Amino acid sequence: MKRYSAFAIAREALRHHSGWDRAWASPEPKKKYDAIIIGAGGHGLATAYYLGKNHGIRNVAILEKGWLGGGNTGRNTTIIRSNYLQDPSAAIYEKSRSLYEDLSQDLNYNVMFSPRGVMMLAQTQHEIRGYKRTAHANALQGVATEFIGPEKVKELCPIINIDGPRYPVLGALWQPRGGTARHDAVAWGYARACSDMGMHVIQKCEVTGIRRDGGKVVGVDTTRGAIDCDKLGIVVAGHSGVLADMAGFRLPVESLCLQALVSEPIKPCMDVVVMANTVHGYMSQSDKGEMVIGGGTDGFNNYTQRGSFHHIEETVRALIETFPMISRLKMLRQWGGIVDMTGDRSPILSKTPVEGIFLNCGWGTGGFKAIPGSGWGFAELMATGHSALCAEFSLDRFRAGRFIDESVAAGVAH
Amino acid sequence: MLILQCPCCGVMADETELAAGGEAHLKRFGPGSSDDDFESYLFNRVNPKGVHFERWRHAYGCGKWFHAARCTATLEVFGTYSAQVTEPPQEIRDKISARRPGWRWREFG
Amino acid sequence: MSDPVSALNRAAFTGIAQIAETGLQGMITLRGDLASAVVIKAATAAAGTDMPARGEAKIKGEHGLCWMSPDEVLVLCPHAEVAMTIAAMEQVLAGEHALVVNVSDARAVFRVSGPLAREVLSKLAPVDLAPQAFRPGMMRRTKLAQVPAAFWMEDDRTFRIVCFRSVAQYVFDLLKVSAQEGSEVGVF
Amino acid sequence: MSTRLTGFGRLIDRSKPLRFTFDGKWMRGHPGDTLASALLANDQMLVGRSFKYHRPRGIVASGAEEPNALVNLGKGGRFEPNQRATTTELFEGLRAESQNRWPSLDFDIGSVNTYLARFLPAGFYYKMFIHPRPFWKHVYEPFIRQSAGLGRAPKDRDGDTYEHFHTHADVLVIGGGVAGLQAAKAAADTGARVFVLEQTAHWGGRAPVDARDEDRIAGQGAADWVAATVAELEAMPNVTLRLRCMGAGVYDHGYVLAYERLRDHAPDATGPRHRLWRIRAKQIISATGAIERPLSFAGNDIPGVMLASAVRDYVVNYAVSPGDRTVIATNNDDAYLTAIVLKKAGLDVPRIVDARAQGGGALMEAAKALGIRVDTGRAIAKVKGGKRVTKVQICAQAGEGGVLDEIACDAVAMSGGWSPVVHLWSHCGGKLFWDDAQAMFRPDAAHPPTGADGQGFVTCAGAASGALDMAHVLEDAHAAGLAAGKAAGGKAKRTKAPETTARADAPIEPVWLMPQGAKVELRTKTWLDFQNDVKVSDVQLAAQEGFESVEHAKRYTTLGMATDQGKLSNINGLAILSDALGQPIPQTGTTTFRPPYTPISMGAIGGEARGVVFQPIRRTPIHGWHEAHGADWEPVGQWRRPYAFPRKGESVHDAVMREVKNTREALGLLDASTLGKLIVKGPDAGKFLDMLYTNMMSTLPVGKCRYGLMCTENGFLTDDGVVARIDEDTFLCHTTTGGADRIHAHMEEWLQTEWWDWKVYVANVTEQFAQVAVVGPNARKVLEKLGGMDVRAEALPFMAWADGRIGDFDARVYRISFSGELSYEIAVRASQGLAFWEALMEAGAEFGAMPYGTEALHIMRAEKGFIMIGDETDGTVIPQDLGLDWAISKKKADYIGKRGQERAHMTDPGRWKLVGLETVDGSVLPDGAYAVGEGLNANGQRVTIGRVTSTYFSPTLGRGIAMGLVKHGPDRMGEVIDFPGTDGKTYRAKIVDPVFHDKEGAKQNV
Repeated sequence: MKRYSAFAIAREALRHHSGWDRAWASPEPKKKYDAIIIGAGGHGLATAYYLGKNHGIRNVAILEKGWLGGGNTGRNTTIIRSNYLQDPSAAIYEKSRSLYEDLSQDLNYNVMFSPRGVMMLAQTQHEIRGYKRTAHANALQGVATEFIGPEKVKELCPIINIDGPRYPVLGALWQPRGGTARHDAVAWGYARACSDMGMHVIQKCEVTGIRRDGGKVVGVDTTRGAIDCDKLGIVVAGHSGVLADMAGFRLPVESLCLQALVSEPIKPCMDVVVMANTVHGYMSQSDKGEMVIGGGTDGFNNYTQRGSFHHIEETVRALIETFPMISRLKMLRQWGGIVDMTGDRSPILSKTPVEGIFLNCGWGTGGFKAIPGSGWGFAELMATGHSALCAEFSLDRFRAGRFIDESVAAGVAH
Repeated sequence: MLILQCPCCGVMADETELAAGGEAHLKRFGPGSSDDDFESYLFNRVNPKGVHFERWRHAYGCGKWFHAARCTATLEVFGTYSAQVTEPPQEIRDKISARRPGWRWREFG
Repeated sequence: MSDPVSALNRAAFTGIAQIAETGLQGMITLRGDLASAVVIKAATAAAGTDMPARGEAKIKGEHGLCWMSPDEVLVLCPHAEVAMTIAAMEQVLAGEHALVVNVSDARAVFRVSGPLAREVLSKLAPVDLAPQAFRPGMMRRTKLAQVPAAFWMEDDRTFRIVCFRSVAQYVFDLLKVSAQEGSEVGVF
Repeated sequence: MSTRLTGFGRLIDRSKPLRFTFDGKWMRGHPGDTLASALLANDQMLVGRSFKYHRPRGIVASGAEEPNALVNLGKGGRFEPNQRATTTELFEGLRAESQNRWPSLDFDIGSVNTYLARFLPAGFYYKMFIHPRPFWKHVYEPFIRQSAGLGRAPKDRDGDTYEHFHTHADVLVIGGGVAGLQAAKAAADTGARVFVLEQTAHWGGRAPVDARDEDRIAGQGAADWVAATVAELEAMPNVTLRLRCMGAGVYDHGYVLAYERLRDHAPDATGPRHRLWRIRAKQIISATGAIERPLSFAGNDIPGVMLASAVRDYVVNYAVSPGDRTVIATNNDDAYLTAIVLKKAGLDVPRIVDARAQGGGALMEAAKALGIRVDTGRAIAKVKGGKRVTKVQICAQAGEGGVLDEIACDAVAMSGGWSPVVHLWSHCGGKLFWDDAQAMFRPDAAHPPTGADGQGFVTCAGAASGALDMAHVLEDAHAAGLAAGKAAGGKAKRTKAPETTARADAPIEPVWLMPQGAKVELRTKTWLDFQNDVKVSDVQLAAQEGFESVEHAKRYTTLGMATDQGKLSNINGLAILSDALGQPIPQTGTTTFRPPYTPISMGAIGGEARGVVFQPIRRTPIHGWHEAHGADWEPVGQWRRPYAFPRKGESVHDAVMREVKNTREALGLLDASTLGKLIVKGPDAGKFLDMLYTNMMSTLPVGKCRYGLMCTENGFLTDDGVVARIDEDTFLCHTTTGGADRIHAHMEEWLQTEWWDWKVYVANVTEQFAQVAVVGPNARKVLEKLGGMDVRAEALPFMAWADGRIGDFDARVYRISFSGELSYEIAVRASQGLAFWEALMEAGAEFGAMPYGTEALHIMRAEKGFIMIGDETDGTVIPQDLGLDWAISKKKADYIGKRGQERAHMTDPGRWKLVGLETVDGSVLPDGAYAVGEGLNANGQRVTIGRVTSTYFSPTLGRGIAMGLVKHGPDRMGEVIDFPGTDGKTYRAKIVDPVFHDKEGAKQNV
C-alpha cells in the first residue's frame, strides 16, 4: 500500500493523482474467519486493528451493515478527554487518549488529533467540590488535570462570559492534553490499516442471525450469506440490544437519541473545548471554523436518528448564556445518533453468556474519545480472555451492584 | 417531537409537557428474590427496535403516570392506556397486531 | 397582626396586553374520589359552583372549582375565608379518604388581558389557544417556558394564570417579555 | 459590467434611494432590492472568496441556494457573519463587508492556495502533516484554521431579542408560490385551518418571472392571478398568511419549525428580531419549488457565471443586468427564457450553447426569431477570466473539449435543469425516486414521512414534487390541497384547478459534465461546490480511493457541506460519483437531508430565554431581605440560598466564621423555607412511609418527629429529613432542598405505578410555608419574648412539634436541630414569612440574633457529624456506609432499596465507611482528597483506601475537621493515613469519631 506523505502528494500531483489506490479493499466474504467483528465503526475497526497488531490475529472480518464509520463515529462532537473520576474509566480513557497522541503516525493517516485542552466549568459550589475530587483522583491515576480559577478560564477561552448573572464561572477542571480529532479520519485510518493487514472490511453486509452450537458461537448469517467464525465481537453502538437478542440474551441497555449541531463556519475564536454541565452544553470550534455543539439525550427509546428539538433549544440557550457571542451565529445543521445507555452509564466490555461472543457497548454519549483504548483492551479480551482495562466493565457488575458511576462527582456522565 | 394523549386528563400533551419513564410492565422483585430476577427487574431491558411499551408521566399537566405503546423505529403511537395494569389491554394488542402483522408477543411481568 | 402579602404585591405591566399579579387568592387542594357524593358535596358547597368535568374550570368571581386531575380539584375562595372553608369541608368529609390542604400561599396568580392575550400566552405554552380550541370554562395545566403553570379564561380576552409562588417573579418577567411592544403576531 | 436597467424591476421602488456600504464603499439601491441585486446594480460582481483556495467568488444565484455571496453584516451588537446577500433585504445604512480575504477582497494573500491547488486535492490533509507529531497542533493546524472559516466572529453581546410562538394548524403550506397558494386555496375550501408560509418578502415564487407571455391562469396573467389569490386567501377567516417566514424543519408527529425574520429588513423597529414558530400540523404541504442546477464546465466558478434563472430574476425583479454580453449554456428550454428577457432588456446575447443535439422547442424558435444565434450539440469548453468572465470557449458536447470558437462576454447564464426542493419532505424520512425523463430526484408519494398514526403527513406540491410546467403545477397543488384538507378533517368540496395554457417544450437532456469527455486538465477546473472548492476531479478521486458511499464521498471531499448545504452541488456531485462508479444515480442515492433548510439564528433558537428569564430563579418569601442585607448567594437547584451574610469590609470566610460562633454562642436565624414539605395522608400512609424510608415510620407517635432515610431501589441513599406525625393518618415529610420535587414525584410514582390500591394521598406544601430555624442558646428567649405558645422543654421537648402562635403569627414549631444547638424550626404561612423573619430579627436583637447562611449550616452539622446528602452521599453510598444502621429497621420485611443492599458488592466488608478525620497539624484537608494505600492496581494507578467527603475549618474547635469514607475506617480509629494533595503536599490525618462537638448532645436537648 502506498504510504501517505507530503512527498507522495507532490509526486501524485504531477500526474493528477491518478496513482492513488483504494484506501481499503472491498473483498467478498470468505467462508470462515478466526474472528468476526460486527460493526465497522471506530470501536470495531480499532478492535480488529489491535487484534492484528498486538495479538497476531489477522484472519479477521469486520462486517458493516451500512458504510464504515457511518454510525456514531461519524456523528459525534469529537471530544477527547480522560479526566474521569473512577479508576476503571480513567484507566481506559487515558490509555485511549495516549494512543490518540501517536495515532496519525501509527496509522500513517492524519487523524488530526489536536490536544487543544478541555475544560469543564464549575458553576456551583457542588461542582467545585466535584471537580476538586476528580483532580485529586486523576493525580493518583496518572491523568494530568488541574483545577483552575476563573481568571485562567477567561485567559484560555476569552469568549466565555465568566461573570454571567445566573451561573458565574467559579473555576474549571482543566485537562491540557485533552482535545479533538477528525472523527471520520479515525475510522478511515483504522479501516485502511486493517485492510493493509489483510483483514476484510465488508460493507453493506448486515448480520441477520447469530449461529450457535450449544453454548458456543459458530458463525453469523448475513445479507451476503453465512460466515463461520471462532470468535465474535459485537461492537454496534445503538443496536447492541438488537444483536444481543439474536444471540439470545438481554442487556442492561437502552437505545436513546443524542443530538448535536454545528454553526456556520467563522474565523478562529475558540481554541479549547469547553463543557458547561450546570447548564448542559459543550462546545468547541472545528478546523473548518464551525462551532460544534453537543446537545442532550431524549428520555425515550428511539432508533430513528431523529431527536426532539427542545433539547437543541435548551443547549443553545445555555450556551448563549455562557458564550453570548454565539447568539448571532446560525445553526447550519443538526443531527442525531443512537447511543446505548447502560444501568450505570458506563460501557460494557465483556464476555457474554454465549462462549466465543464478546460484547463492546454502552459507551453512551462518550464513545469517540475511547476508540483506541477500547479497541486495545477489547482486542486483548478477545484474544486472551482477560484484559485489565476491561475487567471492571464486565456484564456481571450490575448483578453485584458494582457500579462505575461517573455522574457522582459533579453530575457529569460523559 | 412526540405528542401523546394523556389517558388521565385527555390532553394531547406535547413532549415538553411529559417525562419519559422507561420500559413498562416490569415486575418488582424485593427481598427474597433471586439475583437473576432482581438484576433483570432493575437493569435488563427489551429495548426493541419496533413495538415498545413504556411509561410516561404527564409531568407538566395532571401529574399522572400512564402507559404508551409506541414503535421505536417509526415513532408511530398505537395508543396510550392506564398505568394501573400489568400488561397492555386487548384493544391496544389488537391495534398492534393489525398495524404490525407477525409481531412476536412476549410474556409480561 | 401583620397583613399577608402576595409574592409580587400586585405588580403590573402594560405592553401588547395588560399583565397584573392579582394578589392573594384562597386556594384549597382537594384530593379524593371525585365521583364520591361526599367529595362532590364538600367541593361544591365550598365553592358554590357545580362540580367541574374533566378539563373544566367553574369560576364565579373569587369562588370556583378547577379540575386538576382525576383525583384532584382546586377550590377557589377569598383568601380570608380559607380556614373557615377548610373546616367546613373537613366536616363534610369526615370518615372519607380524602385530603384537604391550604395551598393559597404556595401560589401566585396573574391576569393577562386584552385582545392579544392569547398571543402573549401562545409564546410561552405549547397549547392550542385559538378561539375554537380554548374557551372560557376550560382549564389547562401546562408549562410556561420553563415552569409549571395552570390557566383558564375569565372571558374571551382574559386569562387567569396560577403558578408557584417561588417563580412569580420569573413568570411576571416572562409575561413582560412576551407582551413587549412591537411583538404582535396577528394570528388570532 | 452589471448595471441598473431602465425597464423592468417589478419589486423595486425607484422613487426612493437607499444608501449602503460594501467594504466601506458607499453604494446606492432601492427599497425592494436585495443586497445582491443592489451590489450588482453597482457593478460589484466580486463579493467574496472561496473556502479552500480563496478563489474570487461572484453572485451565482438569487435566493436561498446562493453559495458565494456571504457577507459580514452590521456592527456592534448587530454584527452578524455569513449573511446571504441574496436573501438580505436592503435597508438604509446597511453595512456589508466581504469575508475570508486578507488584506482586501481584490488582493487576498490566501489566494496563493489556488496556485497550489493541484497539491491540495480532496482529502490531502489526511495524507500529509503527519510528521513530526507536534507540528499538527502547533504549525499546520493553526495555519489551516486561519485560512478556513468564513465570516468574523461576533464580539459584542447580541443587541436584539427573540421569541417563540406555538400554534396548531390543520394544513400547513410551506411555500407561497403558485403551487402553495393553489394548495392553500383548495385546503381552505374544505374548511380546514390553514397556514401559509413564504420565506421571501413576496408571494408568487418564480411564476411572475418565468410565466411566458402566452401563459394564463384562469384567464389572468400569472402576477395578477397571484395577487387575486392572495387577496382571496387573506379574506378567509380560516387562513393565516406569513411572509419572511421559512419552513426550517419538519420533525416527528407533525412538528414544524418556522423561522420568521421580523426585523432583519428594518433593524431599528422595536420588537423581537426573529420569531421561531413551533407549529403542530395535521398535514403539511411542501410547496417549496425547485432549484436550478449549474452546469459543470471548466471555469464555471469565475465571477459572472450565474444560474440562468437568477439572471432572469435580476433583470425582471430588480432591473439589474448581470452583464452586457451574456452567453447562455443549457441542456433544457428554460434558459431560453433568460435569453429572451435579456434581449428584451436591450442586452446582448451573443450565443446560446445548447448541449442537446436537437436543441429546444418553441422557446428556441422564439429566441432565434429575436436574432439570437443558437448552437446545438455544443458545450462550453472553458470560461476565461480572473475576477470576472472575459470570454468563453465553445466545443462539441460529445468531444473532449477541442475549442471550436471563442466568444467575448462578461457573463454566462447556465441551466442544468431543476432539482425539486425535497428537504422538508425528507427531514422526517420521506423517500425519493429518480425520474430519468426529468433528470431529478422526486418525492416518492408511496413512502411519505409518517406521523403518530402511522400515516403520511407531508405532501409535496408543484415543482417540489417534480411538476415543472404551469398546468401540472396547478393540478398537482390543487389535488394536494384537497387531500390534505380532507385528511385533516375538512369537508371535501368538488373544486377544480384553474385552467391554464399547455406548453410545447423539448425534453431536458441530462448533462453532468461539459464536454462529455472533458480531459483531466478541464476536470480539475470544473467546480461542483463553489464555496468549499470541490471539483469534478475531487469526486472522481474519492471514488478511485474507495470512498464509494455517497456519505463517504461527501465527507472526504466536503461536497455539499458548505453553508448552502449543497443546494447547488449535491445532484451534480452525485451524478459524477455515480459515473465514476459506473452505476446508475439511484443506486448511489442521496445524502441525508438535515434541518434546518437554511441556517437559522441561535438567538431565535434560544428564544426569550436570556437575561433575567434565562432560567427561573426560585425565591423564598424572605429572598428580598437577604438581597437587601448583602447575602452572598449559592445556587441550590433553581433556588438561591444565602451562602453567608458578609458585612462591609468582611471577607466571606470571616463572615462564615462569625455566623458559626454567633449561632453557637448566642442566636442564629436560618431561612429554611426551601426544605421540602410533603403531606402524606391516608389509612395506608404509615405502611407507605415504611416502604419509602429505611426506618419504621408507622410507629411514630402523633406529635413527635423522627429522622428518616430514603434510598433508591438500588439501595443508594437519595434523601433524608425529619418526618412529623400530624395525626393518626397524616404525616409531614421534610426533604432536602433539592429533594422536594424529586421526592414528591418519587412518592407519586410508587403510589400510581406499584401500590395503586393503597389509600394514600400526597401533597407538596413546600411553598405554602416560610420556615425559619431559630438556633442557639438564646433561641428560647427570643420566642418567649415574642410570646404565645409554650416553648419550654417540658411542653415542647426535643424531637416534638406543636401548633400554636408565636407573637402575631400562627406557627407550627418543630424541636429539631441540624446544628447541635437548642433549635426551633418554625413554619408560618408564606404570605407572612417576611414579617415573621423581621419580627424575629427585631425581638432577637438583644439576644445577638444574626442571620446565617448555608456554609455556617454545613460547618455546624459537620462539627456534629451529621451527614449531608450530596456531600457524604454521591449516588453510590448506602446508609450502612455512613454508620446509619440505627436508622435502618431490622424488623421490616421490605423497603425500597432493601433488596439492592443485599447484593454482593453492597455487603462487601471492604466497603469504605464514614469516619471523622483530623489532620495531625490541625490544618484543613483539601476538598475531595483521596487516601492512598500500598502500591499500584492492575492498571498502574495508585491504590486508594478512602476519600474526604466534607472538610472545613471549625471555628468552634479552632482546627480543621473533616468527614470521609475509609476502607475498614471504623475499625481503624486513631490510625493516621495519607492524603496526597494536588499541591504536591501530602496531608496526614488521624481517623477519629465523626462527632467532633458535644458528643453527648447535651446542648440541643435543653
